[in-house]
Amino acid sequence: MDIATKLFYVFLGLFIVLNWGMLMSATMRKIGARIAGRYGIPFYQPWIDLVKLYSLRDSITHGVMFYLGPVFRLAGGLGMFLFMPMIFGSEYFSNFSFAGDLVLIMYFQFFGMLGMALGASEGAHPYSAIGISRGLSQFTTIEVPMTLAIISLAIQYHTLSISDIVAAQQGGIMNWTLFTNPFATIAAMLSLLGAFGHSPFNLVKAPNEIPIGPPTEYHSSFLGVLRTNAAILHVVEAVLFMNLFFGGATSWLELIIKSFLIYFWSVFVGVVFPRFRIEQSVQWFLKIPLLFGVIAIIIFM
Amino acid sequence: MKKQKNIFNWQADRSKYPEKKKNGKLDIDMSSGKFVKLWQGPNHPGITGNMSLELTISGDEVVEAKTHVGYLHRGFEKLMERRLWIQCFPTCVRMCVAEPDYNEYLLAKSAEELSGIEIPEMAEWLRTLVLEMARLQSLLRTVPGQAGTLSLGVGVQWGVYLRDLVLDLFEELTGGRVYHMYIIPGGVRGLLPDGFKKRMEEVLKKIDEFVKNIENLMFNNIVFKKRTIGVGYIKPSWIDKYGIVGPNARAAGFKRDVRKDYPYLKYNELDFEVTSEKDSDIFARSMVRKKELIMTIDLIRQIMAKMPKKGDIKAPTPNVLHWKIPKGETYVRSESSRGEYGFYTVSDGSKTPRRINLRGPSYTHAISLLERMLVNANIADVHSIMVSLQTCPPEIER
Amino acid sequence: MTNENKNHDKFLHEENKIREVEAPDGSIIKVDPLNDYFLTDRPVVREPKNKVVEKFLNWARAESLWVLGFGTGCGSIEIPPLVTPRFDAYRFGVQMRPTPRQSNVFIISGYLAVKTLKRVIRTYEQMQGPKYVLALGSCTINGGMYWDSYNTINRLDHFIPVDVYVAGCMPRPEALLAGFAKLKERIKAGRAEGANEYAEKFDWYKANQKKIINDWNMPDYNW
Amino acid sequence: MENIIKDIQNRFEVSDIVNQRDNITFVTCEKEKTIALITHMKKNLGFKHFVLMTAVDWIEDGLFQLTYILNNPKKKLDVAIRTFISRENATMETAHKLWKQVSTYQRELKEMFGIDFPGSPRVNESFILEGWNDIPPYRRDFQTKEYAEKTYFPRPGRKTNDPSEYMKKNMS
Amino acid sequence: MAIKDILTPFTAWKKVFNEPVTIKDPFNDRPGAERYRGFHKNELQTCIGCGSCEEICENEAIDLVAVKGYETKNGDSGLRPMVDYGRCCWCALCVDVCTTGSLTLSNEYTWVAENPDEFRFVPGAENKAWDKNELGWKKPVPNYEFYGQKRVKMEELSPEERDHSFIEIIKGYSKEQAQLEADRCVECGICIATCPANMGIPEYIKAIREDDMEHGLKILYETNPLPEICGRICTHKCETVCSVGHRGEPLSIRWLKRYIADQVESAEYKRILGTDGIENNGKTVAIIGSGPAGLSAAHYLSLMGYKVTIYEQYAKAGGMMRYGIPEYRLPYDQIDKDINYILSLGVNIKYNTKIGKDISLAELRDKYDAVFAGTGLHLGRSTRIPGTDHEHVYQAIDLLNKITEGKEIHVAEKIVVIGGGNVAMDITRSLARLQNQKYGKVQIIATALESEENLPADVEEVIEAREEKAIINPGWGPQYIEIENGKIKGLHVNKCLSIFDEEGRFNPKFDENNKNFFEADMIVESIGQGMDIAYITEDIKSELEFGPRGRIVVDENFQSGAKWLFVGGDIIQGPDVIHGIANGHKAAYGIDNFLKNK
Repeated sequence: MDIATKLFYVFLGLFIVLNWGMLMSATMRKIGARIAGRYGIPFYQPWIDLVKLYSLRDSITHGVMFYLGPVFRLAGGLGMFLFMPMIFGSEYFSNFSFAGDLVLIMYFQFFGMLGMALGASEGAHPYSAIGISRGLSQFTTIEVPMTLAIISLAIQYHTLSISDIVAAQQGGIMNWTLFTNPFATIAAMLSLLGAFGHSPFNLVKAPNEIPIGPPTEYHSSFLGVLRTNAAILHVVEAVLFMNLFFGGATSWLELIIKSFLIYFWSVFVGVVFPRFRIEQSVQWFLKIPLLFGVIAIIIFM
Repeated sequence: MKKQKNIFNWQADRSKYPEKKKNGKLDIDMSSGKFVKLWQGPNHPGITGNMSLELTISGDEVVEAKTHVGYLHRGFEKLMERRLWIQCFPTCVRMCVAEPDYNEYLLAKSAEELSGIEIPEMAEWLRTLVLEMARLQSLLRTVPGQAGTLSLGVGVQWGVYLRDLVLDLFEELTGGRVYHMYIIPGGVRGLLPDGFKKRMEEVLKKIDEFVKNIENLMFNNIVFKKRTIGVGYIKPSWIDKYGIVGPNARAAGFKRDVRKDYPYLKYNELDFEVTSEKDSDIFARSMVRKKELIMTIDLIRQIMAKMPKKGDIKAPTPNVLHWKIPKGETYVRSESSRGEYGFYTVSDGSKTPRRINLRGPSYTHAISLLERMLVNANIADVHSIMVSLQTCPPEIER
Repeated sequence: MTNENKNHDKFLHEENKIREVEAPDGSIIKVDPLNDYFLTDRPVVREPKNKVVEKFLNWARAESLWVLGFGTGCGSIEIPPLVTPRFDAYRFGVQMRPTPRQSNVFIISGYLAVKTLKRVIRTYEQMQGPKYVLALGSCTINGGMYWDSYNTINRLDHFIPVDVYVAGCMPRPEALLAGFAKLKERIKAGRAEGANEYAEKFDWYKANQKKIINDWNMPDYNW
Repeated sequence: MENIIKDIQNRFEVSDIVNQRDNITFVTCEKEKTIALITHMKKNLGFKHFVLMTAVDWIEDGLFQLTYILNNPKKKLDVAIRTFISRENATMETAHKLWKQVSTYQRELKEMFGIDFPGSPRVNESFILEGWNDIPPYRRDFQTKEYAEKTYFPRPGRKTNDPSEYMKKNMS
Repeated sequence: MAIKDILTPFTAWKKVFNEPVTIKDPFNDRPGAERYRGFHKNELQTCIGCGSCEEICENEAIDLVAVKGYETKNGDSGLRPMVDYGRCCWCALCVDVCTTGSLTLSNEYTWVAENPDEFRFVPGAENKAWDKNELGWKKPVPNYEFYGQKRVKMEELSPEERDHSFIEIIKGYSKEQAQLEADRCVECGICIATCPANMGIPEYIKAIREDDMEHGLKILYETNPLPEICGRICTHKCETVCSVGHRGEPLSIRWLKRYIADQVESAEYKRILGTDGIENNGKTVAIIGSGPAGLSAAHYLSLMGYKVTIYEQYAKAGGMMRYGIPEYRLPYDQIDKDINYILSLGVNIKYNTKIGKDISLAELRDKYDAVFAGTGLHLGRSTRIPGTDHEHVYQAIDLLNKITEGKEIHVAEKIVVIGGGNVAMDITRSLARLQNQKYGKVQIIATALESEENLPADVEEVIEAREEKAIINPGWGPQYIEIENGKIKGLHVNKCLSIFDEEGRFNPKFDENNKNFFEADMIVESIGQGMDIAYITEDIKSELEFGPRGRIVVDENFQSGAKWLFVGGDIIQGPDVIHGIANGHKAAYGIDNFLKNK
């Protein structure tokens, strides 16, 4: 396949992912609204919001890093997307996945947060600083159980290629990592709660405490970029977990259903729990998910 | 305070930070770089109303806190000095947005006491009902609101919905949704509409169910417990020292309730027990409020059962356009959902009050007490502490 | 003006020099942009460009109203019902945002004490245009209950441009929703140019603000 | 209640006793003895709860009345202590050492009435007002309506008619 | 850390399947409740523009403005409230205090506008969507009042106590009663313009509330130098327009006025009113007639420093007040109290001096700088039906005059009085008393053209007359007096259908089939009085202008065509005492102006 076709399909995939991401977040908000007993936003609200954000006339800036923050963040999301095989067995939608893509994706996951840190600090708002320091410390602790789970997977499947891991899970539901390596799955799924940033682990943004953390000073198109990224990131993150633990997807439909359910997991927990304080959440991640992660490794040692 | 002994819950002993100077004052040197000033409010979403906090933080910990108020100052006490007694009545209502009825009642009560007017029995019952409904609607917002500060928004949504239903009842009875302007010096402004009892019972049933749901969602919630138990502790010795009243005092084991201690209106004909808890932390205060919610529902049922069918709603008063109240002064109090709420009224015998001073519970809670409680608190806990005290800025600055 | 000031002035942009402006009551007020403004720069008028595109953008702006959660007065007690199940403003594209930078609708929910007015002005200036102001209740129109108070302003339109007024004391959530509907209509028609108006008549607004606010000191940020 | 009043009457020569209700009594005390009286009531008579403190401006007599309302939570009694101080250079001894919240009240009184309480913490900090440069607003000689009309641009175009004048004009 | 604490919160999820509780169409689904305090409505027809709403509004949100189509008239200022929704707080105090009950609030609550100036409107005058709304806040009923609706009852002698003597019936208010009654006043001022003398009614009522009689007296004397008299016999037009009367009973303004005057000793008057040592300006004015107009003019003129001389045809001053009104309504000592005070200001009075007989008008013209004529209506008018020339057909005015002078008059056993005005009532009740004294029973019938509802006499007069056992039988037109053997047998009457024709002229129509007959030995005519201006000689008459019904035309200062001659009182306006006072007052200023510019 020549590079042009490849790029075309990458962009097509990106387009689908972006739109699905926005639809998914709107749906989740509607589900949350239902529990409260209301209708919630219209399905198309995220798109309008995005257009609105890009079309604001004023946008003050605090310096170069302020510009680059959202760009880095977007780079993190796009990076994850670019190296993530979306549809198993599809030549067109496997993007630029390669043998060691899992490591690169783990890196990109963190990269966005670092970019945010740079941008937020340029914004010079103390809430941004508090938020980002919380974000970084929480993300660091999320990484630990998640990495343990992935190491366990690597040991289990003897590979660091996502495609290979997905391939290994084909042939029936009982082949999914969920059943073959439940402890790693649990460790990863618990740390996923932190990665998605719903309560009880949403103290990074904590809207009624440090409004709203890192993006406090971000607005107009900057915020538009951040929101675009969030839409992509949520899907890609869900796809990563789908690939690693839930047998990947062989079609877009399967991808949509699975990523929805994975994302829903965090909403499911998030709606009914308040948030932890930062040291509580750090302690929690270093306790339960870590324990499962260690067990997962020990089993496959 | 409960000690957490689990090794995973290890916490550094921060009590010696920041260092104190020899004279006992905190050694806060902003230029050292160890401290950051953090302003919260007035347009901060976590602040209860329009006020602001000036926090000096070191790490995640508050070392000094100052409350800034005055963003809502309208000079009520001054304005009422140039209004007729009857004109004070719509004015004073606005002193506390959350429960305006206590203002109406206290003004009416002061005026009646100073001029020696007895109000009809029916009006007394209706006043009691309205005050309890006011407490109900306020608690429906504040009980789940405690979890709301910790981003558990669902309970708030349910609560505010039910509060809306109570406001509908208010609208039927009084003609107003938020500012009811119902208790007028001399009586009240209307009888119960037809079928009111039935609709009230329907709403109360929904609230019963809500209490169960909120119990499951909030009070049996592990994260909520973790965030509130042992946090925001008020020493029992502070109660008198800081003038703490209402649920905040009751959560510390002090069974003080104006309704019981200084019965007014029809409260001595109603059957209720003063609620209390002993742990004196945020969780205990939440529990007290929840119990109070249950008690209020019960009280409203009792009132509805005992309410006479018919009766006068207003005692004859002098022509309100030139009502002169004899010289004198008095202090009347009532129990709002935040605690003792009182009016100190001075009349010089003219058509306008000489002075009306409001003693709001938030005045002490939100300033001296909050400033003390926030020291050594985590930034993340600042708002739950503030909300647990139920500070209401409009009544602080009036 | 002292010599020192004059020398100092030489290095300033025209719009940053100390100047005298006329207040609505005719009194002359000195404006020192470097000390009196919360903004780093004077706001500039940003004209809408392409008519067709602008129409589409205005539609998007109208359907996505992000409201700043700043309760300035009594009316703020009706904001929770507005965004909760009973009235659910979210379905009309009205959403709450916690920071002024991300909001474009400012609900002035009633009376403004002078101390709050200062914060309101600053918050308004922090918002990114196009921005809209929804004024609730009598207090913003002509002083309302507090017409004779020494600490509350009487009319809002002297201090920031207002798009839509909602009558009531306080307006019910339904009236507020009607206010939003009106605001949407106004935005779609391209009439909601408050930000540009503020930039155009900046000196006038500043003169009014300065007449009332005596103490312009503020911490670096305060919200 | 009677015993308490008798007790403080003997010790502090309070006058002007008004039993407003069964459980609340107003008494007047001399300025110099007030703090001692309050201290005595708190320490020895169980009046532990400080309800409020405020001032009333008797401009005709050139006096400020300071009212302290104390409450005995055990016996459920209130005693309000009035004390009169001169409006000129109004100063009063501070009571902030007895209760923590008193300093807040005193800050407000300083700002709103201009009554000074030397030694009270943060008493000179602005409390509610910001950038206020007129006389303290709660004083009776401060005219709020005139101030507001002068300062806050009331919306023009209002005018009203007095019915009797209007009728006289139209009917004669 | 119980596992329960982790799991129970998830029960919230069961709500996800519930139907949302949101109101689907928030703009239409929820009209305000029945009592909702929404936007203002006003029934402009009922509203009288009294301004109580403006008074009670703590936000000064209400202005009274002139509205097209509503003219100023008695009891209606022609103004209507305009509400400023930049001020209103929807407390509905304006509704609760509204004297007519015209102002209400609808249950509409949505009003959004881009232009803040729109929020000012006159409810009822501008078409608003909610004008038709039935629901909304109305004044709570019953027993919810902001001011007393019931009059404080005036204590009076019972019919048995009074019906045979001429002692005063009305006892007067005590202090408590007066203050209670005064408390009901809403100080709207609607009454002021209706009062011919434009008395400062709300202000003296306020003085009663504040128990400041001296201030009250000062107010009274500003416009009315005969408060004792007016406080008893004024026709109180003010009370008929009193705004409190729209939903309750009007204030008894007259009794309150009397209360003030009663409270002050006559010796105190000069001190209170500060009328000691008025400087004389050397000019002289003659006043003809010491009735209300003459006395009023004399009072104000002498305050201005004029030397005033009153010429009175009878032996005592007071004119109609003394000679026309029976003592039980207006005791002579009270007349004397007022008159003596006026005389004490230095007014000279010449009794028993009739102009045209004892001294001519031309003489006065030459002797004085100006002349004021307030000669009143002293000629009785006759119905001119057959039989009126009989000797036992009397004019009420003559009889009253004689009663006052203490002369013996003929009192028959059966009397018919023709007339329904106050004078008719006076003579009816006076004769009833005399019949009582003479025969121990009352047998007197008063009849009038006007029907019961339209009787010109005050309602309370009619009621009291009936209490005194006089029969009032209105609605009959007298046809002829049946005389048999030189003795009156009675009066034949026909039912009266209408009094005035389409053009408003006096042209009564009778029902020939509905006849009645009143037995009587004596008939008294009391259908009005005429003036006697014979003293105005032809040469002076030529200078004057005469209007319809022979009235002298005067300008607003009561100056007649002859510049030196001012005319006022019943011969110009009225007839009643308060017009006389007002005329005298205005004429005094007119004279002052005239003489200053001379």
